[in-house]
Amino acid sequence: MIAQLAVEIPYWGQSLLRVVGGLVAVLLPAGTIVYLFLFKMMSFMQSRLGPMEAGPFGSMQLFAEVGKWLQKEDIVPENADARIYKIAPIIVLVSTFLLVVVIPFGPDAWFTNFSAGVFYALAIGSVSVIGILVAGWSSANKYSLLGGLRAAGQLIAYELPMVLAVVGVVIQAGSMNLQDIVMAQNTGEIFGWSGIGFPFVLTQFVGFLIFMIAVQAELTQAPFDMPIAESELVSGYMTEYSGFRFLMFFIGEFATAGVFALIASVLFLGGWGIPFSWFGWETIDQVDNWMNIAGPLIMFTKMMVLTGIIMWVRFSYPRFREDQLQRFAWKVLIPLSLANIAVTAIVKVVV
Amino acid sequence: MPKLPGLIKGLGVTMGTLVRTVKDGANTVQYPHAKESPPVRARGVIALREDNCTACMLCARSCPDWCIYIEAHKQLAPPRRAGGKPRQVNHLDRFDIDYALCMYCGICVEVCPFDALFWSPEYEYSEPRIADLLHDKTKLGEWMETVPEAPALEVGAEKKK
Amino acid sequence: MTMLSERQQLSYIASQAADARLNVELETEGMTLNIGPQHPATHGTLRIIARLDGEQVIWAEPSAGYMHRGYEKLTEVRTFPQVTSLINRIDWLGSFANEVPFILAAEKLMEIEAPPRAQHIRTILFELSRIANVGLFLGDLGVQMGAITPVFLAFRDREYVLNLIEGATGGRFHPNFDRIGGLKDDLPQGWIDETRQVMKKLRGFCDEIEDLLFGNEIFQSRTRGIGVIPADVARQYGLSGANLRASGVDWDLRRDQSLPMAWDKVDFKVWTHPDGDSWARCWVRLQEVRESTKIVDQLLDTMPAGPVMAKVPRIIKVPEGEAWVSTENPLGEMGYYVVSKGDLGPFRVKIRSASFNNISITPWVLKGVYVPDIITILASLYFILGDIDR
Amino acid sequence: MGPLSESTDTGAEPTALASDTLRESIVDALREAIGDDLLESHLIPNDDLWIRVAVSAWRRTGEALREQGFDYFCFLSAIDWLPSPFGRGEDDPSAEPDEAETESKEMTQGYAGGATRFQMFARVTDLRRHVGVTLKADVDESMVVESWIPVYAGANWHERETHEMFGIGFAGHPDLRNMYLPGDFEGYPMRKDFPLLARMVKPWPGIVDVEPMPVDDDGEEAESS
Repeated sequence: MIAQLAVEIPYWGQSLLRVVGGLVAVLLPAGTIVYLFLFKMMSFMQSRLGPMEAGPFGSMQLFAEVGKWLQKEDIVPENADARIYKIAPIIVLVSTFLLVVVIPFGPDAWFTNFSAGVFYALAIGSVSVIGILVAGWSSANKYSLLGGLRAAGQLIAYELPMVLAVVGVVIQAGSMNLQDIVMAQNTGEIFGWSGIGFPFVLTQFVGFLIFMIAVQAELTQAPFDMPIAESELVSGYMTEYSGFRFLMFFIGEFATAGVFALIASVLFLGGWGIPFSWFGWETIDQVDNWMNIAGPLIMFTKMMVLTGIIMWVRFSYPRFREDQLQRFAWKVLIPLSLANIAVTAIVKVVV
Repeated sequence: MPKLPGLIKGLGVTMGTLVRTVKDGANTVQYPHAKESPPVRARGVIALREDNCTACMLCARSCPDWCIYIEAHKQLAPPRRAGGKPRQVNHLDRFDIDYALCMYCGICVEVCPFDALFWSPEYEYSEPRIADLLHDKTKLGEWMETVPEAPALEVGAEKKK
Repeated sequence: MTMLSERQQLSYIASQAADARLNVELETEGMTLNIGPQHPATHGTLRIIARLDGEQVIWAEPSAGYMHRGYEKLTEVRTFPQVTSLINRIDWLGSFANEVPFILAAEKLMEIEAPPRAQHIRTILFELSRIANVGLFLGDLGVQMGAITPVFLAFRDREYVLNLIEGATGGRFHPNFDRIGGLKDDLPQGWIDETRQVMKKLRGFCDEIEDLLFGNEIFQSRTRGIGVIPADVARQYGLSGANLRASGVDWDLRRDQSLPMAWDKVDFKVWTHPDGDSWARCWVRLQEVRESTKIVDQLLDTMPAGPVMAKVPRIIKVPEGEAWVSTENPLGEMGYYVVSKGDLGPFRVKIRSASFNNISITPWVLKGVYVPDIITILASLYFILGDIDR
Repeated sequence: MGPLSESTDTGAEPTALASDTLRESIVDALREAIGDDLLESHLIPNDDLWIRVAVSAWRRTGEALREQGFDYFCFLSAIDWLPSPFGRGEDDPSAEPDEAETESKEMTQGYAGGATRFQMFARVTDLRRHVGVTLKADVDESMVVESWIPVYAGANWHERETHEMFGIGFAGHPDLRNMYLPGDFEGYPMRKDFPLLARMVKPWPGIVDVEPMPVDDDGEEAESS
């Protein structure tokens, strides 16, 4: 994104821009998700209005909440492993920031352009497990411990179907670079017709479903929220956290939801692009500069749709039991995604 | 017709509620701005008509929580008819109801033989200090304004004597 | 115990094995988990001490008493009319239903009977409090399993019922409307029509909950085959209400005893379920709410005219004697054993509350289940803390 | 999910409500089973049945009744027949003690008689014949009764509660811990001679508190009113 700008920006300026961009890319979706879905959609689904007092239609509620959390005391339990206890939420939040790094938002609007971007994203996505596990362990609370262990078991079980679901996309696109995957979808054509490009959700629908289920589990949203499980484990690994450390977990939860939705939209819905045939573009160099502005907005829209679905499911379903979830992951999702890979590979070779 | 999976139906219910809330408004009331009006019979707060009270102590005696405190002294009131003898009446010195103790059973209102106690549906009298929940006879008297008329009865009810 | 289900046997074996591992082989420490007294799933202050091996319960023991208010003792220092305002608060979600058996017992001792119209209204309010109570259970069930929406729907629709109860009695939660010999007052005008409409809404609510929760495959997989209580165990522990009927025992005090109430004048079905698991208990309750709305509708159609109060002396002294009256309350069989010595107040009142017996089975039924199942089983047994501790 | 039924009806026909002949036959059958340990029975027509048994036969009675179909355990508790020395705590100290009340302060037992201050009472029900029976037994000085747990497992908590509230021991009960009260609580709250402090710490507000009219100064009194 920097190279295209008319003015030459020194390195520190570029870094600053990246940091600000990263903060915006993580916090803006998180805030919007919390307000739009957690505050408003959930309330409306339950026949109530949600926060209405702070700002017009309660839109400033989130800032009030953040202010409240920042004021609260940062409590560390007496028997807790204090240093690790304090680091844990940072690990969770940092993993979210690291995740956003590889996501392309436009033809030139990216933070880094890894050639193995998919690989990196999936690897970093599981770093938060460590944060959650140590949070559960170091809290010196039995509920937290159970929650942390559940989270570890669950997140590991769902890494695999997620990775396998993505493999189908990678095979089809022929690249692990996210930018290439976006290009492949937007320049592709369906039986010679390129009106809507070729979003992989059409051919990889099974993969998409599995990916979304795995994301749901990865984010510990209902019906896979056993690590938190308010009614059983009293918020699981977060039980003992308060103040701004709780806030970090909270932001982490919803920011990660947004980031995973971004990844899903990149992998399956054509990412920042709109079908290039509309404008007669064929390669990435031909794409107009304004897509660097429009691209993030398009991404944002797609992300909102996907997180909307994630939240909708969350507000409607009861939760599984831990063993049922493991069974579901290992007996249903993994075989299914393996079959998906096989079919994709065969079709790829044959066609 | 094939049965829809329950998972889809569940999503339908929540989405249906969302649409209904957007269209018809929520079922909740935004409390300080809008208020629900409680039914006429609602037992909110007890009002006292001081003139009717004879300090007969029936309410205080029948209160299960012992939350009514009455003190009175005897004095002479002007005669009912001109030229009659002055009557001796109990003049109320103190009539307190401790709402921190009261359990809103309504027995006192019921036993009162002189129609001095009434239920009012008023409910907004919470206090930051528990001691302020002790309402004295002036405060109880002020509630009289909020006492509604008794509602008409349903078909088939026996007329009140 | 006889007649263990397969699952019970398996989990028993597993718990034995866990014990053995604990003690001999690996010397892994089991973990004692205190669920409660402050815990979102115990809606109140029930504490459950569970010995865990991993997530499996080796044994569990509920510890009640955090809310003991000593009602049996308190009734001894109160007069008969004062007692009703106390016992309202035993099962606070279905409070009108608490008053009825006590008043019936007192009436039995005094050998008076409420006029037909009073019996009718009593039965209607009784069923309304059942709907208010069990309706909330249906929503709460979801929250115990992580579904947050049903509970709001339940609160929404329970509000209509509470408004009805408040409109008639003046008290949302603690009506204190029953009097020895009848009722405090007649219904206000327009109440019957309103009730009909609310019953329609409530049936809609039942359908909604069925779609949202009962039809959900996740919910079914969480409840089916979990916490199975065979019929003879259920009887031994004195389980009652829907818990008993879900074990296949066809027993409903509304139908199976003669009381001066209006249930014998209506046509209703007593739902039972042969499985005895959590699902069965929840399902039976759902059907019961539907059945209750129908009972109320029928009673509204046949409301007799007349007084609502029999002739009773102004100062109530109950003659010497003993009486036992129990009714099919929302939570199960609730009964009062009233001993009177001819005084203003009762000499001794034994309160047989449903939840006390229903929860006493938990050490038996929780053995070998997983931690999340503790919550679902407790939720499906359905208790109100005030009803356990009294 | 497994092969579980969708719903349903056990299809049992509602049986007729219990009659007095049935209740009489229950007494006879029980007398056959436990013999002379059945001390007394009391029947109120179309209402209920009380049976008092010897305390030594407490468990045998349970077993016998269970065999006869009374397998639904309703409740178990005790009663203290001592008249309360405290009353309702609503006494006017200035008032004269009521003649009738002091006279009635004699211990009388209820239905089916009895001789001791403490009596056990329990209720079991036959769900098929739709009849219940209230059992009673005098508790002797040893204050120990056989536990019903082997007969009705549900008696466990009820016996704990009874132990806690009345101080009656149960032989064979595995765990007579307190249910409600702290472990080191002294006294048995449901006994009649256990005072209810809430009614003692505060004077009854129902005591008539009307100052008499000052008699000595009539003129002034009239003026003020």
